[in-house]
Formats: sequence, C-alpha cells, structure tokens
Amino acid sequence: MENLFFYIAAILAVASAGSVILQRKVMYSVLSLIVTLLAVAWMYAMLSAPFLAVVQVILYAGAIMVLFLFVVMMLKYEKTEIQRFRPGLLWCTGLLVAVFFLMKLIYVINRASSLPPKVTTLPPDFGSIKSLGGVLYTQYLLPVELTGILLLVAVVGVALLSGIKK
Amino acid sequence: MEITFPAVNIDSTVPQLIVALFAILALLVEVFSRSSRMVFATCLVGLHIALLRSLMQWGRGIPYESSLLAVDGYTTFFNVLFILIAMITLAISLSYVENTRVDGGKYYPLVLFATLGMMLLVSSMDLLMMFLSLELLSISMYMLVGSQRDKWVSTEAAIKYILTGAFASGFLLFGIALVYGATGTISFSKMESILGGLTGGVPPMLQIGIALMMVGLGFKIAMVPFHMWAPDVYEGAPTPITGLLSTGSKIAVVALILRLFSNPFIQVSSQWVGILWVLAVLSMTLGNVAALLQKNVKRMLAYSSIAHVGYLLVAFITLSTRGMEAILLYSAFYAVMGLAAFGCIASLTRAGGSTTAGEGERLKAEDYTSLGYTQPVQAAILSICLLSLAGIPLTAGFIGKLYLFGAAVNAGFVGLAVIAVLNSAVSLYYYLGLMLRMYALPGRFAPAEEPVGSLFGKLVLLVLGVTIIALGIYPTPLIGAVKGAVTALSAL
Amino acid sequence: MLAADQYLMVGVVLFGIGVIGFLTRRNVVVLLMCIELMINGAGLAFVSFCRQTGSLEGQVFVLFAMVIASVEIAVGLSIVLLVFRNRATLDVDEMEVLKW
Amino acid sequence: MSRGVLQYAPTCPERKAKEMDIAHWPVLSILILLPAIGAGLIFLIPWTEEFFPRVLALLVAGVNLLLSLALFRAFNPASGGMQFAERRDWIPDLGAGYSLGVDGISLFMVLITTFMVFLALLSSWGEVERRPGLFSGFILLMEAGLLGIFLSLDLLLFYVFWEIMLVPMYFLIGLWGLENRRYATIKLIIYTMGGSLLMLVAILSLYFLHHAQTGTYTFDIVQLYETSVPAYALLPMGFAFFVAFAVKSPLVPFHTWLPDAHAEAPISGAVDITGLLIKTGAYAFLRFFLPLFPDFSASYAPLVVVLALLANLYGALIATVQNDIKRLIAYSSVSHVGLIILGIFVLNLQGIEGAILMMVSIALSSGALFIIVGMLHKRSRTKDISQMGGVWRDMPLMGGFFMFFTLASVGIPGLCNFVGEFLIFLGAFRVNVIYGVAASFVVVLTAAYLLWMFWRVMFGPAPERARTWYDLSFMETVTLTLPAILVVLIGVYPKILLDRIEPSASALLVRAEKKLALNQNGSGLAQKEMLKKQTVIVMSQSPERSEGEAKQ
Amino acid sequence: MVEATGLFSKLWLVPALPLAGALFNCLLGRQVSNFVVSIVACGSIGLAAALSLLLFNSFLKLPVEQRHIELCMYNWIPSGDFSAPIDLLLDPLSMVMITMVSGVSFLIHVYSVGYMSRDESFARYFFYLNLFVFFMLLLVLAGNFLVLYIGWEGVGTCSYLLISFLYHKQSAARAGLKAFVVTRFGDFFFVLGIMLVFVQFKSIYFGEVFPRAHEVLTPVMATWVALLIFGGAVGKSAQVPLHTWLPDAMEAPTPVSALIHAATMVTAGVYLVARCYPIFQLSPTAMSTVAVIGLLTAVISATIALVNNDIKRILAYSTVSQLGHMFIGLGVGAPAAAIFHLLTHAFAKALLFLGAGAVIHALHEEMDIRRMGALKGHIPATFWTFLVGALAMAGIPGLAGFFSKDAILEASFTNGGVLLWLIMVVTAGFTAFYCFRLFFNAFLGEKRWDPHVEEVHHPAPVMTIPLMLLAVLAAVGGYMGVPHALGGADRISSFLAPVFPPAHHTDGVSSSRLLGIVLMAVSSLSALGGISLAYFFYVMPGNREIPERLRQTFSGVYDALSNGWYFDKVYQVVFVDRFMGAANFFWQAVDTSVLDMTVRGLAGLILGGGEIVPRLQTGLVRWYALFMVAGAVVIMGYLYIF
Repeated sequence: MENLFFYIAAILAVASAGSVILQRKVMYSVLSLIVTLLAVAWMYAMLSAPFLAVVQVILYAGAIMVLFLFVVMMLKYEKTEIQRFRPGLLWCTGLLVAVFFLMKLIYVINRASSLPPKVTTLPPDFGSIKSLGGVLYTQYLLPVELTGILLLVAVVGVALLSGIKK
Repeated sequence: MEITFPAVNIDSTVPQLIVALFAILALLVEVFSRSSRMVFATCLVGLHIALLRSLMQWGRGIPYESSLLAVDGYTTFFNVLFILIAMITLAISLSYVENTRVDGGKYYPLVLFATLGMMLLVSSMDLLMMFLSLELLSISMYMLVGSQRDKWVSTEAAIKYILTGAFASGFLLFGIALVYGATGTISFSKMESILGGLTGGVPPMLQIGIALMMVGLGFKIAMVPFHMWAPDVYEGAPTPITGLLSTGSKIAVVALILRLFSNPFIQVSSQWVGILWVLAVLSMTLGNVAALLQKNVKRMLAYSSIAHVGYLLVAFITLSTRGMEAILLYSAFYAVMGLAAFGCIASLTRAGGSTTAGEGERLKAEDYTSLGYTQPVQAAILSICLLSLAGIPLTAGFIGKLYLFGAAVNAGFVGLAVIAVLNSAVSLYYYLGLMLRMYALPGRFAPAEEPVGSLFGKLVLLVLGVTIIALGIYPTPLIGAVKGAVTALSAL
Repeated sequence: MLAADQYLMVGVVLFGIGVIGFLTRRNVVVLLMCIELMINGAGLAFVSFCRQTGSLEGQVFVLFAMVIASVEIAVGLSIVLLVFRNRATLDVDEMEVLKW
Repeated sequence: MSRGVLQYAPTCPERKAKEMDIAHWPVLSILILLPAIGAGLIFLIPWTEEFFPRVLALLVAGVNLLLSLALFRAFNPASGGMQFAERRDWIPDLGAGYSLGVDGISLFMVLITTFMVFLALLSSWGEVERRPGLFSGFILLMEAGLLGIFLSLDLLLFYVFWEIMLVPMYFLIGLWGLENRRYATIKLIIYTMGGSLLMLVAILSLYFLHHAQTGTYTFDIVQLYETSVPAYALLPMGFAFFVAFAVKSPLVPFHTWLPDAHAEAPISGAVDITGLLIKTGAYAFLRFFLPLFPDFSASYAPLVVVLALLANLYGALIATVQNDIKRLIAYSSVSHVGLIILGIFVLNLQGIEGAILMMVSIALSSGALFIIVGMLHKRSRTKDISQMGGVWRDMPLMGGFFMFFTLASVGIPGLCNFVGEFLIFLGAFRVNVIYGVAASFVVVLTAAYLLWMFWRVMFGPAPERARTWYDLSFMETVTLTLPAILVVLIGVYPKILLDRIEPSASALLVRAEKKLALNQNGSGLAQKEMLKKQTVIVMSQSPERSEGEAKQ
Repeated sequence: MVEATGLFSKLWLVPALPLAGALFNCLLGRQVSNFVVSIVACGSIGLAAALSLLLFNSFLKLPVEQRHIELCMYNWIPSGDFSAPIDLLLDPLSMVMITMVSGVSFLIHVYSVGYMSRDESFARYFFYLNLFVFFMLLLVLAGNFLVLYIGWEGVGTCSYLLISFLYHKQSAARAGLKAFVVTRFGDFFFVLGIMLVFVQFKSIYFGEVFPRAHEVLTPVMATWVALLIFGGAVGKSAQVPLHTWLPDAMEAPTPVSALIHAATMVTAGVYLVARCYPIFQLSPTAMSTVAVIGLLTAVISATIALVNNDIKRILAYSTVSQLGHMFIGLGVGAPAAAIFHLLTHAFAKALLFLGAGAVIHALHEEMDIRRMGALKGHIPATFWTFLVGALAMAGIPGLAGFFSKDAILEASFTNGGVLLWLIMVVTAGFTAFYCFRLFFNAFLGEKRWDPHVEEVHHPAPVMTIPLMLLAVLAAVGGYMGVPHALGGADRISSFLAPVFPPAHHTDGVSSSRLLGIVLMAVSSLSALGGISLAYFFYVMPGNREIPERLRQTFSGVYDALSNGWYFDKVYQVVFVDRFMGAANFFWQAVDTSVLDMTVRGLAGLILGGGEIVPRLQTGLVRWYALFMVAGAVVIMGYLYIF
C-alpha cells in the first residue's frame, strides 16, 4: 500500500517536474510546478514529516506559487522561447551535460550503500509541530531570528529595487 | 515536552547584534529623516561601535553555544576585518552613491546586512547557520548589485548574479543534504568526530556531497570554472559594491571554507586536495591570462581577483598552519588592496553619472591615459594598489605572496609554487601596463581636467594607500594577529 | 516500510530535472522555477535522510530552505520585474550587454 | 693582512674621531634611504615644475656620492668580513632581518652606483624634455634599489630590492622610451620577472631547508651559507638562482631583453642605469650563488664557463653587424658580461678580482659611451650609424672623449678595462688553457667592432646636416671628464680597488671551499680540487706578497 | 739586480717627460698657440733624449756586471700570487733602445713642426706623437712583461690614432682599423705568452724569468712560450703573414711613418724577441721559426717593393723586408747583429721617410714616383741626404747599413747555411734596386710632375736640419759595430753581451776573417748590381720601356707582386667576409629569429591561448551555469575515479 502511494507520488512529482521544463507557456509551467510541490508535500507526509508537508502546501504551493502566478500574469509575456526555439550549441551541450550530470548523480547515489542504518522506531511525535518547535526555539533559535532579518532584507531589497521612495 | 532555552552567552555575539541593530536603526532613520547622509552616519557609527566591541574580544575565545556559533580568535579576527571592510565600503560609496543617484537610504543598511552575513558566516559551526548566513550575504549582495535601478548594466548584473547564485545555492543545498545524509549531522564538531571515526573508505554520498558543496562555495569565491559570473557582475555592479564583492564576500566564504575543510572535512582531505590543486592552477592561469587581454579596467580587476583566489587556494591545499596563516594574512591584505583599487575607480567617476552603461565611470583602459597628471591622488593610490596586487616588494601584496608561496614550498608543493610565481610574473604585465598608461607623459597641450572625487573619499583612499605600504614594510603586528587567529582555529 | 533510498532518488531526479531545465530554458521565470525544483529535490533528500536517521535536523533544515527559497524568489522576481520594465523581455539570452 | 692594519693605524686623533663618527652612523641605511626619501620628496613636488626637482635630485645624488666616498675612506681594507654591518629584525616571524653590510666586493659596487647615478642625473640635465622632475625621481629610486641590492645581507631583503628595482626601470623605459618602448618593457618584465620569481621559490626552498637542518627560520645570508643542499634539490634550486642572475646579467641566451631595453631607453642617464642594473646579476653570482651553491658552481662550472665564453664571442659577433649604435654597445655589454661571468666561474682569486674590477670598469666605460651616444642622439636625432660619420669635424671634443672611452672598452692597458680583463684571462688561463685562449681571442673582435663603430660614426666625410651639430657644452664636458678621470685612475692604479677586494674575495673562496669540503658528495671532483688548490694558494701567497711589498 | 741610485733613480723621467708633454698638449693644446705646442712637444722629447744620453754616459762608466738597473715605481696589479708592478729596467739593450728612440723621435718631432705647420689639428698631432714616445720608451724600459705590454699596446694605439689622423679620409680610417686589429691579433698570442710565462714561472719579472728559464721550462714549453711571444712580435713588426697592415699604415702623415712605422714601433717585435732571447735559445724550433718567418718576410716584401709605385709604400715594404732581416738575425743566433741592424735601419729609414716626406711636401702631396723626377735641382738638401739614406739602405760599404746587414749575413751563413745566405744576398740586391729605383725616379730623369704643380715647396730649415743630422747618423752609425773581420771591435756586440747569454750564442765570431771579407764582398756586389740595374732602367735614357716590356712579359708575376702576393684579397675572403657572414647569421638567424621568437612565441602562446577566454565569456547566464554543471561533473568524476 505504502509502495503504491509512494510510486503514485513519485511518478506525479517527476512527471509534473518534467512538465515544468517542457511546457511552452509559463503559466502551464507554474501550474505543473504546483503539482510537483504538492507531490513533494505528499512524500514529506509519508516520510514522517507532517509539519513540513503542511508548510510545503501553505508556503510553497500557496504563497510562492501565487507570487509566480501574479508575476506571470502581470507581465503578460506572450513570447515564449519555444516559438523561436532553435537547438543551438548551448542548448545541446547544456542538455548533454545536465543529463550526464543527472546520470552520474543517480549512478553514484545508487551505489551509496553505506547509509546509516535506518532507524526503525521513531518517536511518535517525530516531525510534529511540537517536536520541531521544540528544536527550533531552543537549539535553532538564532537561525530563526536570522530568518527574520533575512526577510527584512528581502523587503528592504525589493523596496530598493522597485524604487519605492517616500 | 518542556522547552528550555539553551545557555546562550549573548555577550559573545554583541558585535553582530550591534551591526544588525544599527542596520535596522538606519532603516528607521531613513524612514524619518529622508536624508541618506544621516543613514550613512548611523551606519558608520554602528560599525565603529561594533569595531570597538570586536576589538574588546580580541584574542579571547568566548563560547557562545558550541554547536551553532564559534566566537573565538578566528572569528574575532574576521569580524574586525569585515567591519573594516564595511566601513571602507561605506566610505568609498558616499560620493559614488550621490553621484549615481542610488537610493542610499537602503543601500547603506544593506551593506551592513551583508556584513552581518559575513560575520555570521565566519563563526558558523553548523551547516544550517552557514547556509543561512551565506544566503543573508548573497541576498544582500544581489540587491546591492542591482541598486543602480536606472542603469541597465546594474540590473543585468543583478539578474545574472541572482540566477547563477541561486543555481549555485541549489547545488550547495543538495550537497549539504548529501553530507547530512552521509554523516547524520549538520554540526561541524559532530561531523568531525564522525568522519574521524570513519573506517572502510569514504562513502560515495559524502564524496558527492562535498563535490556539490564545492560547486556552491566555489561559485561564491569565483573559482574557475565557477567564476564566469564574476566579470559580468563586477562590471555591472556599482563600483564600491564590486569592491565589497571581490573582497568581503569572497573572504568570508574563504574563511568559512577554511573552517569547514580544515576541520570536519580534513578527515577526507585526500578526496579533494587533488581537485583543488587543478582548480587552483586553472584559476590562476585563466584569471591572469584573461586579465592580460582585458581592456576594461573593472573586468580586468575581476579577472585578477579570480587569479588571486587561485593564489589563496595554493596555500589552502597545503592544509598546514603556515598555509592558514598565509591565507588569513593575504585575505586581509587583499581586502585593503581590492577595496582601495575599486575605491579609486569609484572615486574617479565623473559627477552627474548617468543612465547608460559606463558613462561617467572610467571603465576603459584608455580613460586612464595620463591620469596621473590630472587626478594625482587617485592615480597614486591606484598605482600602489596595482603594485601591491602584482606583489612588488614593500607593498602588502608582496608579504602576502611570500607567505602564500612559502607555505606551498614548505608543504612540498614546489611545482604549484612555480606555476604560481610564473602567473605572478604574467600578472605584472597588466598591472604595470595600467600604471604605465596612467603616467604616460601627456603632450604639451593636453586638455586640463578638473580633479574629481570628494576630499573625504580621497582621504580614505590615502589612508588605504598608506596602509598598504605600511603593511608591506612592517607587517609584524598583523602577522601576530593572524597567528593568534589560526591558533584559535586549530584549537577547535 | 520503504527504504529512504527511493525517496532520495526522487529528490535526485527532481534536482536533476531542475538542472536540465535551467540549462535549456530561456525564460527567466522558468529558470527561477527550475531553481525551486532543485531546492525541492534537496528538501526531499533531507527529509528522507531524516527519516533514515531519526534526527530532526534535516526537517529543520528544510524549513529554513523553504524560507530561503521564498526570499530568493521574491527578490528574484522583483529583479525580473525591473528587467522587464527596462527591456520588456524575459528571455535570459537577451541579457547579454555584459560580456567579455 | 697586517699591512692594511698598519696602513690604517690612526695617525692623528682627528682622523680617528672622524672614522669613529661614520662608523657609528647607520651609514649604509642612510645611503639607501637618502635617495628614496629624495625621490619621495620629488614626487610630492608638482610635476610640472622643472628646475627645482632636478636640483634636488642632483643634490641628493651628490650627497650620497660624498657619503659613499666617506664610506670608502673609513673602510678597513685589511678585513675580508662585513663592515658597517647593521642588523635589525624586520619580520621576526619569518626570521627576515634588515641586515646590511659592506665588504670589499660590494664597496666598489656602491661607489660606482653613487657615482654613475650622479653622472646620470648630470647627463640628463638638458636631455629630458618632458617631466624631468619625475625622471629624476625614478633615477633616485633606482639608486636606492641598487644600493639595497649591493648592501643587503639578508636574502629576503635582497630579493625585495632586486624586484623593486624593476619598477623605476620599467617606468624609465616605458615613459620616456622611443617608439618601440612597449615591446622593450614587455621583454624586460617577462625576462627579469620570470627569472626572479623562480628565484623566490628557490629562496623559500633554501629557507625551509635551512630550517629543517638547523631548526631556525632565517633569511640571514651568513647563516644560510651553512645550509647544505641535498643532491636532489641542488640542480633545480641552483638552476633557479642561476637563471635569475643570468637573466639580469644577462648571459646568452637570456640576453635578448637587454638590447631592446638599451636601445629604447632614450635618455643616456637611463641607459647608464641599465648598465648598473646588469651588474647586479654578476654581483649576485658572487655574493649569493658561489657561497650558497659551491657544489653546483664547482660541478657545473665548466658548463657555465663555456656559456660565458659563448656569450663573450656571441655578443662580439652580433655587435659587429649592428647598425643601431645603442644596440651595438648593448651587445658589447653582453660580450663583456660573458667575460665577467667567466671570471667568476673560473673560481679563483684572479678571476673573481678581475670580474669585480671589470664590473666597475664596464659601468664606467660603457656608461660613458652611452652618455656620449645620448649626446649624439640629442643632436642628430638618430641611432642609425649609417646616418652619422665625420662627426669629428664639428665635434672634436666629443670625438676625443668618444675615442677615449672606446679605447677603454677595447681594453688598452692603462685604462680601466684592461686590468679586469687581464686578471680574468689569467684566472681562466690557469684553470684551463683553452678558456684563456678563447677569452683573449675575443678581445681582437672587440677591438674590431668597437673601432669600426668609431670609424663609421666619427671618421669619413661629414653629412650635410651635421653642420648644426655643435660640440660639447661645458656641462657635458664636465659630465664626461669625471668618468674619464676614473677610467685612467683605475687603469693606472687599480691597487686601490684590488687591495680592498682581495681579502673579501679570498674569504669568499675559502668559505666556498669549506662548504664544499662539508658536502663531499656529488661529482665535479676535479673542479673541487682546483678550488681547493686555489684557496691554498690564496692562503699561502698573501703573506708572502705583503712581505714583498713591505720591502718595497 | 741593482737598485737604482743617483742619476739612475731619475730614470722614470725618460718616459715621464714625453708623457707630460702629451698631457699638456692634450689638455691645453687647443688653447695655446702652435708655437707653444711645438716647444712643449719637442722640448719634452729633447729633454728625454738628453737625459738618455746622460744616462748612457753614466751607464758606460758602470762595471759590466752592474749594468742591470731596476727601478720599481709601484705595484700596479697585485692579485693573490700574481703581481705586476710598474718597474723599469735599464740594461744595455734598453739603454741602446731608449737612446735611439728618444734621439730619433726628437729629430722627427722637430721635422714635424715644419711638416705639420699648416694642419689644423696641430696640437692633437703632437699629443699623439708625444704619447707614442712615452709608450715606446715604456716598452723598451719595461722590467716585466706586463709593463712591456702596456707600452706595446700603447704604441699600437698611438699608431692607430696617427694612421687615422686624417679622419675625413675613409682610407685612413680603414688603414687605422686594419693596423689595430691585425696587430691586436698578434697581441692575442703575446698575452697568452705572458700568461703562460706566469703559469710556468709564477712571476713575470724579466729579472726572475730569464735567469731561471733553462731550469723551469721544458723544451716543449719553451717552444710554446717562445712562439706565443713571437706571435706578438710578428703582428707588431709586420712579419708575414701579419704584414699587410704596414703598407696601408702609410696613410699616416709622413713623419709618423718615419717614426712609428719605420724607426721605432715596428722594431718593437725585434726588441721583444731579443729581450726574450734566453727563452728562444731553449727552443731550436722557435729559433728556426723566427728565421724562416723573417726570411719569408724579407723576400716577399722585397719583391713587392720592386714593382710598387707609391713612394711611401716602397719604403714601407722595404721596412718590412728589413725587419725580416732582423728576425733572420735573431733566428740564426745573432741577436746583437739584429739589434745593430735595428739601430742603423732606424737611422736610414727615418731619413728616407723624412726625405720622402720632403718630396711629397714639395710636390703638393704627390706620392706616385711615376709623376716625379728631376727634383735634384729643386730640393738639393733633400737630394743629398736621401742619397745617403738610400746608399746606407742598399748596404754600400762604409755606410751604416752595410755593417749591420753583413753581420746578419755572416751569422746566417755560419749558422743558417748557404741557401739562406744566398737568398739573403739576392734580397740585398733587390733592396738596392728598389731603393734606387725610387731614388732615380724621384730625383733624376725628366720632369713628370702633375701639371697642377706650379711651384715646388722648399722645405723649411726646421725640416732639413733633422734630415742632415739623420744623414750623418746613417752614414757613420755603422762604426759602433765594425766587425772583427774588418779590424773593428764590434763594440755593439760586446756592449750587448750581458743581455744575451754568451754560453749559447755564436755571433759570427768563430768564423774566419777571410770568410767574412768574402761574404761582404759578395753582398756588396749584389747591392751594386741592384743599383746599376736601377740606373740602367731609369736613368740611362731610352731604357724606361724595358721594365714596361718585362711587366708585360711576366704579367702574372707582376700582378701578384703589385697586389702584394694577394694577401689582402685572401684575408678579405677567408677571414673578413666569413666573419661578417657568421656575424650576420648569428644576428639574423639566432638572435632575432630563434631566441627572440622563442620569447615572442611564448607570449603569443599565452595570448593566443587567452583568446579562448573571450569566447567563453559570452554574457549568457545559461552558459555560465553550464560551466558550473560541467565543473561539478568533472569534480565528481575526479572523486569517483580517485
């Protein structure tokens, strides 16, 4: 059963990811990406990370994708490179190298049999909001605060770039 | 489950906090006063306070909380260095920002945020902390690069930088994931003990993880072949930011690499020393040869900074105390030289800088013809920088190179040292060539040109120039500091 | 119970597809999406390792990675807007004033 | 030895007081710093100013010349060791010191440097048209660098001066050069920098080797002398040093930068200084190469000697067919340098003394020739010999000086070059008859091409445009008279030099021999034997000779 | 060794006086009048000459074993075990030489005052001439090899300067260069010889070398040393095969030819061999080489002189020929005779040159004897003095040349063999012929002057008086060496005897008196025959076409002779052209091509390789990303492989 769920999710994720890079229109790419993200969220849930799955859905598939959609629709960029597509040198070598890279990655990681032994029994609240929060606000308090600053930087930066002046 | 806050020694991170605080304060100042000079002043005051506070920590290792941040002599050394870099960047930005109509109110705080990123990066003891501070640094830099909104090159540089940068971050993240997978931890110290206890060969997962991390980190320090963005971004960015990019952000990542690779990853050094050997040679050679052909001064310096990364790697792969000292020393020297050089270029920008590419700035080598006679101060300082970059004795650059190559020779990498010195010889040609151009004797009736650059800017440059010479003649104090810092690093 | 290897492999493939996309597509927005794919691939790897080792650090990392991703996207898109305002293009190959 | 002490016994209290004075000054530092500070001051004066900086430069150079003469006076000729030594820590972490000292070998290099710099400034007085102040500043910087090279006793300090010298040289050629200057500067940089940076690696290797052997980090040359270089490192290290010095010297086949540098440097003063620059190579062979790598020197001496002889012949051959007068003299320098290197690498007292004497002599005679060519160039605006001829008619005074210095270069006894040449021949002849024969034969060629040059420039019917070429001005006459006096002085009474050189030169040989005895591994036994024999001769002969002189 | 005391301690003044004169003329000559210049120049030499005579006087009063005085000035080159002081040595040989040199020089100086009076470089001329005398005196007074070498090179230099004195003439410049380089080639051997001496003896003092020569030198080494030293002599004394410079040296003003290229400098080689005689004696090979070279030179140059038409060149070849005689003398073991001949030849040849100078001067720089004639009536003083000189040169009994030449002839008959003697006798006939060919063509017969010459310049008294004095010397100079055969005491030989160790030398004394007289008679006949032939050809009317016919008949021989046996041409092709070719080759092919191209190629390689960088830096983001991925692939590949 679990296998089935996994394979459905995996195929969904990979297929929609492929779709992201194959779609002619950006809008379709965005929509495909949303599917991918949801599939990933699904797998998070299966990997005992329920909280992450939720955040993935809300933050990623929700917020970020809206941002993408918004930009895509705002820009009304109709020209797609597919219309003028000609597989040049760059495209060919790019594809070749990237595919080779992927193959290599898969090959090597496949051989990586020396993973630490799988923990068979996880604590019941593993990956729950409470357990994560416990770690976040104790051990990783500083990163959390740093994230705040990061977001502030993003705001300031966007303001700087979009020329918001009082 | 009871949540207990870990015992945190806030005292140890006060400099970082001050920087963050003043950055936010500066933003508030901007909101209320609308004067970018006020913002500038706030930032500068904040940096001074942070500098003083950092100096108070000098030579003392203050534990913060061992798994995330290491506040030790090494960190303090770099904190001081980064604060100084930030101060210089601000100082050389002042007239440039005003000339080129950049929104200073946000520009200056972003420089501070970037500095914060560097400071945290150096003290990271954890892959998460490392990743976050690296991103803080990078994102601030993306924005700063694009801060000349009405100039296309700046925007293009920003988009190129963020695209490639994010791409590299992806590699870094995946690399971290694999390393985490192979070791089961993200803490440096735990990782070290785990890797130390490794038996039966290095897991391929770890190999690939380190490789991918090298891609991400190599991108940040513009190491060949991950350097391609650098010339473009350096050219397009506002010149003081180019200075910051080529010094601060690079040095911060180098410092991190030192901590990461010389502690946890040193256990598997056989895996990556060889490849770094090759990359060091490539970086030096490609950087120098490209700079040799380059006619655009900012790009030339960009390529030369790629070459300098190669020199740093030469010392790095010796993995010796001596090498670490050399890197620290050279980083400090390089910070001064690079900032001063870009500062000179920034300060030579003619007033009323405008919207299209390069106008107002002196980018082409021809723009520098006979500059020594019309803009004597900047030309003189730039000459000192060039001499120092070339490694001519009695400048800081020479001492730095001496230490770098000395480390290589000491560790038995004589072949590498030979390649490095030959590269150094090649580099001399373009550095001195630019100098020669600056002092080309003007014709009798050469048109007079008004001196440009503010008095403040010139003063700052003068101080930098004198520092280069002074360090070249009497580097002992700095060497002492460096030795202390390295001791702290190896005492981990 | 499934081996984490399989999830990991999905992560690897997502990462790889992101890389392939980045190298072959020309639309800036698509490039940013490819980076999202890469980050998600990494996230999947993290979580699968997490499951494997039973430590929470991976999940925490993914959480932060999401934040980073969103910040990068926000900044990236704002720069894209700037680009579009200037040149009315999203084709990354047309951004080549800066070269040699 | 006792002779010198007697000679210098303080005869009157005043004299003694004076000597004490100079001995207590850091006189060597002043020698180096004075021109450096002078240059700094000159760079601060607005560069459009023409008169004041030149006077300042001349003043500084003059004071330095006087100072070096005082040094000469206070120098104790009986001692073969370092005198007026100064040592301070520079970079204690590295064990690098600011260590200066002068002995019989460097004393005359210092003197000739201060003298030639003064002369260069004097000769460039009316010659530099654009930014003469800047020009003088660079010349002074060169002086500081040159003196630094000749005085430093610390390998790192030496290297510092060695490299830093190139910068003013580069600018002198690059800024005031003729149309082909770009090419000349590129070559200068590629050759000299490539060579010296390789040497840096070798210096560092030596430094770490020394540490491995003794446990101390030091660049002090006296301590480094004691380092024994293992056989595997000997060849690469020695080679790196050798190439660096050979490029600077310049020994064929590393010489091709020199003719360009000489030909493109427009101002005679600058050329003059180039002449000094190339002496640093030969000097470095003596000061550093021989004592550091006596085994290398001994094993490869035949090779080097053959190379030197080739250079000697080759330079002469090529000089013969030059049409550019500056190139001609440059190639004659190449030829002479071959002779100097020969003198050094025959590894005996006569050879070394001859080489030192020759360095001084060539600086004088070739330098003066360059100055004359510069004066000729100022009038004729050409370096092409075929455009000259018959110059004597309108410029008999210049013709006289030209003839005089040409003859000096040819090696007429009684003028300076002869003494050095003869001692080198003798040194070579004693080692191997063939060396002596080959070296002396080139003298015939030297005479041929130099006098042929003189003929083509000075004799024959004068071209029409030569009518406007006026004879030497008073200033120019003074400029040429000063070296002329020295040329005769050294030619007639070289004892002044030889007496002071000899203790140091024999000390050098003794040291090399001692070190050689320590490293009794490797090949070249015959050479070693020879070196040993020489030392014995040196040791045994000197008292005899002093007795003989006492009799006189 | 005897320390110099009394008058002898002032020995250094002999060379110093001319030096002082030279310095004065060099530094102030242009500021003062020609009169002062000439007073200083002649005065300094005159004083030196007077001092030499005084010294001679005191010298003769010394007992024979004390006639070896050394005066050390200072240590010139001390270096380790090598030391070369400036020291002067006065022994009979140098005594004779300085007297002759200073005396003849003085006369020629005086003559020059008249001859050069209209030259604008008057002071320069006398500077060179004085300097020459200084070096010549230093040469003959030298107490060690290196001081001798100073003088040796110094006279060569002065000779060079004086040959190219008329700088605007290309031929003068060429001749000067040739003289310098060719003699320098000889000096090359000489220097090697000096060094070999030092290596063998550990000393270069004459006083230490010669007495120990027989114990230090092996025969082979003696040959080497002697031949190397002789090499120097061959160059300086213009012996075959290095003789070609001397005829060209006639570009110098005539008094210079008289002084340097006849009387003094060219005889330095003879002096040198005589000085080093103890070494030569140890090696029969070297001795025969000297004799053979001398013989070759004597014959070759005498034959060339037979057909030459240039008045000065005839005399020059004659000089070369006579120098050959002197070397024969040395080679056959009669050094005293050689020195004797040196002296008489100096007087006679100086006289002939000065006379020739007067002729040239009279006919406005005309040098071709075919355009002279009938000068007898115009310049009688010159005519008569020239006649004396020519007779002396030809070896007519009673005059100086006769005695000295016959001393050599006799020695060569005794020690060298009949064939040698016979050739020399024939050569003597040649000598007489060409001397009188010149004489008759110039002074007798009909006027064949250049039509431009309207009036003959009459020599001033300042020119004729030296001529007369020299004529007297040429006439009576021989009486210092009247041979035993004629009842004389051969005082010159006995005076010089301490210098030439008697143990080995056989100075013709052993031969019988009758044989001596017969030999003299034969050679005198030969000389008379030569004179008669010349008279027949050039004075007796209607015979002038005979030599013309002979020339046509033996055109091959004539061409060879008039081209100087083609020495110059061969040298040009074999040495000069080859040398220039090699030089050009090394410059073009090695220096500018190989060496320079290596550098340029290296630079080109760097730059050319660098050209790839601009191509990579396309400005395309994806391209950059591609490189990053490729880099990752490479790194992974590396890690995986290793």
